[in-house]
Amino acid sequence: MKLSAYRIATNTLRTTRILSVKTESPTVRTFTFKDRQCANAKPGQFLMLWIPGVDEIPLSILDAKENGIISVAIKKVGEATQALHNKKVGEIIGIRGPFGNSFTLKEGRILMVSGGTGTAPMLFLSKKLASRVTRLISVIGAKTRDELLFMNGMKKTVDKEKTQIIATTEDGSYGIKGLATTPVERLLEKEKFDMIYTCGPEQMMRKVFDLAEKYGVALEASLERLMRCAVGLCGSCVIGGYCVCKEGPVFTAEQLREVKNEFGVSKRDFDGRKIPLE
Amino acid sequence: MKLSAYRIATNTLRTTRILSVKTESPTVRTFTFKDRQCANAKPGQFLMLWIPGVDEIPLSILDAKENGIISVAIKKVGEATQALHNKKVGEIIGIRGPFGNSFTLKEGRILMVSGGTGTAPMLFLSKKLASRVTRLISVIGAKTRDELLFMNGMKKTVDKEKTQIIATTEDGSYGIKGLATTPVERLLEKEKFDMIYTCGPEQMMRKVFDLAEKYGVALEASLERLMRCAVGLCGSCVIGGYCVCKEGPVFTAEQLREVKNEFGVSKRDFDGRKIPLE
Amino acid sequence: MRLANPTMLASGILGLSAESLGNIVKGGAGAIVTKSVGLKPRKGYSNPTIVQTSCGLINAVGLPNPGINEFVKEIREAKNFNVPLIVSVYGFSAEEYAKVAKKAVDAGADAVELNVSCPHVRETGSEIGQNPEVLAEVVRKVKASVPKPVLVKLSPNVTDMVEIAEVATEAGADALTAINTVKAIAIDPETAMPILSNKIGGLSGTAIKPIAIRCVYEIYEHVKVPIIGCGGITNWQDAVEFILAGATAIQIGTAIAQKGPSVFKAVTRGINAYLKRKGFKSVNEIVGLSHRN
Amino acid sequence: MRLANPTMLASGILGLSAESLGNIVKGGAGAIVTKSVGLKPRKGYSNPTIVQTSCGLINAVGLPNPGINEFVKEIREAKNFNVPLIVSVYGFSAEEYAKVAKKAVDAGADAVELNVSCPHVRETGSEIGQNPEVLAEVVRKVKASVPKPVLVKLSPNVTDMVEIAEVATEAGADALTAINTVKAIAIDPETAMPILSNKIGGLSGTAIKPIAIRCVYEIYEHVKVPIIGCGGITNWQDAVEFILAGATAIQIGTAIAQKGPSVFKAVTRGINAYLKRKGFKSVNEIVGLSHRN
Ligand SMILES: Cc1cc2nc3c(=O)[nH]c(=O)nc-3n(C[C@H](O)[C@H](O)[C@H](O)COP(=O)(O)OP(=O)(O)OC[C@H]3O[C@@H](n4cnc5c(N)ncnc54)[C@H](O)[C@@H]3O)c2cc1C
Ligand SMILES: Cc1cc2nc3c(=O)[nH]c(=O)nc-3n(C[C@H](O)[C@H](O)[C@H](O)COP(=O)(O)OP(=O)(O)OC[C@H]3O[C@@H](n4cnc5c(N)ncnc54)[C@H](O)[C@@H]3O)c2cc1C
Ligand SMILES: Cc1cc2nc3c(=O)[nH]c(=O)nc-3n(C[C@H](O)[C@H](O)[C@H](O)COP(=O)(O)O)c2cc1C
Ligand SMILES: Cc1cc2nc3c(=O)[nH]c(=O)nc-3n(C[C@H](O)[C@H](O)[C@H](O)COP(=O)(O)O)c2cc1C
Ligand code: FES
Ligand code: FES
Repeated sequence: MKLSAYRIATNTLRTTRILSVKTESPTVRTFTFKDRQCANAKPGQFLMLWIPGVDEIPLSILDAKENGIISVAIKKVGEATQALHNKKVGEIIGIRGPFGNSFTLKEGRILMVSGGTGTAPMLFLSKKLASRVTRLISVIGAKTRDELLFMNGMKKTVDKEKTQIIATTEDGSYGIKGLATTPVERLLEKEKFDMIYTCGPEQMMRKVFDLAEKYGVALEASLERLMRCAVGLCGSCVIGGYCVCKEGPVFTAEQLREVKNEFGVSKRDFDGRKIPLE
Repeated sequence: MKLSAYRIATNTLRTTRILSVKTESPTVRTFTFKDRQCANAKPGQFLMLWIPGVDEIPLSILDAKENGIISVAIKKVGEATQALHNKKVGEIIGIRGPFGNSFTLKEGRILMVSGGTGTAPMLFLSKKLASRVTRLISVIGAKTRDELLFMNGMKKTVDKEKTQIIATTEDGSYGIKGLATTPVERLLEKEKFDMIYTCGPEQMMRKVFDLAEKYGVALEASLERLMRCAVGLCGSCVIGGYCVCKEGPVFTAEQLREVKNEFGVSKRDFDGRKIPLE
Repeated sequence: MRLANPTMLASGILGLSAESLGNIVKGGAGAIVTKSVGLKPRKGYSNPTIVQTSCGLINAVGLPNPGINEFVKEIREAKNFNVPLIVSVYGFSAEEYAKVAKKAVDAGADAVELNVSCPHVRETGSEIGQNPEVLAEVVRKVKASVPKPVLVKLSPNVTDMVEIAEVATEAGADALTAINTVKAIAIDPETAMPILSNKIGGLSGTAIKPIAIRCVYEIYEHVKVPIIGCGGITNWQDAVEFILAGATAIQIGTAIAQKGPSVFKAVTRGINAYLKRKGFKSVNEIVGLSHRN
Repeated sequence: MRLANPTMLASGILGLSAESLGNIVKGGAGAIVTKSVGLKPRKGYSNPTIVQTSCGLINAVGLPNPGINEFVKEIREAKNFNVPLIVSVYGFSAEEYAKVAKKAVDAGADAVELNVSCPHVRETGSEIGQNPEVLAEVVRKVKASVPKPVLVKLSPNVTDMVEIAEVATEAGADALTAINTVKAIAIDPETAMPILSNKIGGLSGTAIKPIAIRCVYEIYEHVKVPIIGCGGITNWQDAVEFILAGATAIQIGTAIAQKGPSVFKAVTRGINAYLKRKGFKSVNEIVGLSHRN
């Protein structure tokens, strides 16, 4: 256990202004802002974003440039995210982080499976992987065509020879009809992968995990749990014996095996009770 | 005003053990101990020495080696210094510091005038000056022969060609009979000096200062005042507008001119009242 | 109740799930204290619930917990670790404290710690611990309903620690924990807003250590029951300082964010090395030693 | 009493000599507060009187001062600096407070600040400020004997800040200073000894800032008189935080050890830049702004 893993210097709240807002889909917007402390954030890490007077919520880092320009993709699902969507360039938000571990950067043949805003860290990851991979297949799922996120970003990132992007929509309005998991088994049957990265709805990730286990492929999944402190104190984010904020949010297949009875099954509610994943 | 002047990192109290005790005279003993934070202390700087359960007192640093071996010379004058004299090798003391400014390191022709334990910083200073001076006269005063301090140390420090040590005793038992100031006017008449350094009883320093003014020689004197905080907060050590703990203990002739009506005349007592120097 | 070592987990830190408590035991804690549990489930406050200051944390989590009826599952699981399990209890009345304490003990708790010192939830916590009459009633009711040791966790936000400590012990407290967090606030200059959703919270961590040790020091001379020191402990020196002030054992909370659960092992090792170096055989020999003159 | 800027020297910092106070004025302070002065000379405690902690200082200097009869010399000299001069006053009875205050005002003090909050001297300081009846009597007696503003400096070592603040203002306080130091101790592990000769002292500096701001925040909604914020202020952000919590002016003490007297200029500049950037014309517009919702 390295001491550095427990540094909490980045836990100080600082305020910053929204530099740009971009509508990515009917429910998702990306926001950029400047924050030096996140400049070296890694794919998979998250930050706590304070919407003054409203809430503070965990968000995966979509991109972190060396000059400290940081972006996040936010899906409107409730009060906090709605309030954020209403924010304009120049308005003040607060930032803590970056928090948590990150995806390992594998070489070789890579499969990514993501759904919803789970594609955000995947895009970030694919940028860091670009030079190292020999093959990268990215399966991106959404309910409908206009909710498919970062297709263009992903295309631009890695060179066309090596990369293949597979879209799935539940209504079939684009790409393969079905869930993001639909093409995965076929891919695993056909090809050998060195690593599967996955981020998105937990039931989706659970399916991908089960398939990875079946086909014996290494996997890393980024989990979501209720976050309060984000520094491993309050215990709201636990899954099994792990704090998702600190020992996660990225978990390996080995770790997921340990928490099999919770992963994709249940989470802890605001009052700490275990409740089924909706 | 440089920020570094206001660093208080060395203000943390640490405890250490007495490594050696040496009797220098019937009333003075030198103590050594290890303290990393004082390793780079400069001549003129002082530390606060805690005698657990008794008191904490300011002491000039007599020597500071790079390996952190520090020494101080302590004259038995009251409860705290008596308690220290009773301490043996291995006993625990506390240290804060180093505090205050230091003597500037001049080149050329130097005159030192010291009395009592005021010779301690002079010895330390002469070590640092050794390689830079062309001439060094050190006048060391005491009541009697056996109270003359660091004569040998001083002799060893700078090479014989350049150095002259003049001892004075009030009873005439060694060297010149009289006060340390006795030979000073004669010296100033005869020779030109680039700097006078002085440390010792304040009335002595005041006389040296008056002579230096008369002969137009630069001077630095190390003052003593009641010390409590040693970091420029409590105000017990003030002379004029200066905190001796922070802007001193070493003062230049220019500064001493500003506080002429206090220097060698009065000090502040434990209750902050101005009282005449005894 | 015997501890393998004098370090304990502080309440509210990773204390809502048995598995997390298990990690703390693996980290070397001599005893574990759960998050404070009440009669009914509570969601706690909305975020921000925690904010860092220069040398501490302010939290106003708002006592989220699933309620004792749900929590007994975790108690049953956590009692299998081979260290004493202390369930922290709060209530909105003396009866509630007693009910929750009883259920906790029935489920296997080795002791209960009464949270009469949480500074950010109304009508419980420090509102009880600051009021001698109410405090005495709470302690008496709990004592009457559980056959296990009752620890009372004191608030530093009082005029007279000694008075409160005496009230608690006279009412039957078997031990005192000192201290809970110090009432504090943080305001963001850019938005001119208190940062915590509850505005006021409790300060923990290094900043409060000298205050916490003073509380232990003050009450040590006036009570006979063991005192458990808590507040800003990060290393063995801090722990020894508490013990010399009068603590028999110590609790660690905030430092876990920086040092992880192994902080308990590190602190225990440091205390043991200190005892050995100084020629003492056990922690008991140095409890309150700073009062010797 | 008008201040050139909202920064003031805190009592007890370099405040025993007019010349030192002059340096603080040169450093940019908008007002100066002297060391607390009593009726008779006091030598204070023997050393150690100060000890540094990780993020603050604990002091128990013991109110050394030459007594008001001697101190009037310094008052007469210090009143020549062109900023308000506030003399801090303590006493061992209401009569003493009143006598000292009168002599201070007669010598030229623009206001007095009643130290009813020093945590380390018996029968004065916080022993007065923690007791509503005694406090009210002290404030009333002083008010009756001086025609100048009377500030009351509050102790954080109380169960209910609001109660004490209300008692002080009802008794006639023209302004409240919050806060004095927080009762604390430091013990040295190697010698097992409390370090300060008085054992218990008062914690100041960064560590107490969130506590001090909370005190200001709590009392702001309950009193109409101006509040002067004090405790751990090092930079303009800290100062603004106090002002947003409800302070009309602020005092700086411990930070002078690191930053020197020019800390007052730096903080004032920072506050002004902040006001300008935010489109405010004066500090008054942002006093208590964090209470807006
Ligand atoms: C590590 C991590 C990374 C995330 N990354 C992203 C991202 O990149 N983009 C994105 O749009 N969303 C992301 N989320 C989810 C996002 O935090 C929630 O959508 C958001 O908190 C919802 O808040 P709300 O007030 O709008 O909705 P609410 O109506 O309050 O809540 C909707 C649901 O969001 C979840 N939620 C609410 N508050 C929190 C909280 N404090 N911590 C965790 N979950 C919470 C709960 O499951 C809740 O049921 C991430 C979550 C985690 C844990
Ligand atoms: C910068 C500085 C450097 C010094 N260097 C040396 C040194 O190298 N060797 C040495 O022997 N002495 C030195 N002294 C003097 C030494 O601090 C006193 O002799 C000592 O404090 C006396 O303490 P006591 O209890 O033995 O005597 P007491 O009987 O308590 O006091 C004797 C006199 O010592 C002075 N004194 C006492 N306490 C303090 C205090 N906290 N701060 C300042 N003065 C005090 C007072 O003038 C007092 O009247 C130095 C003093 C200062 C300010
Ligand atoms: C996030 C957090 C939650 C806490 N929850 C509780 C709680 O539920 N019950 C309780 O008695 N104390 C609670 N505390 C207080 C701690 O148990 C402890 O008394 C305090 O933090 C001081 O110790 P520390 O500085 O080691 O953290 C909590 C503290 C923190 C930081
Ligand atoms: C060395 C020292 C001496 C003090 N003396 C006094 C005093 O005489 N009267 C008083 O009211 N406050 C006194 N205080 C308290 C300060 O005025 C102030 O309230 C406290 O230190 C908090 O502010 P700070 O953190 O900016 O120092 C003293 C503080 C220190 C550090
Ligand atoms: S969010 Fe608090 S422990 Fe993870
Ligand atoms: S000793 Fe306190 S100001 Fe110098």
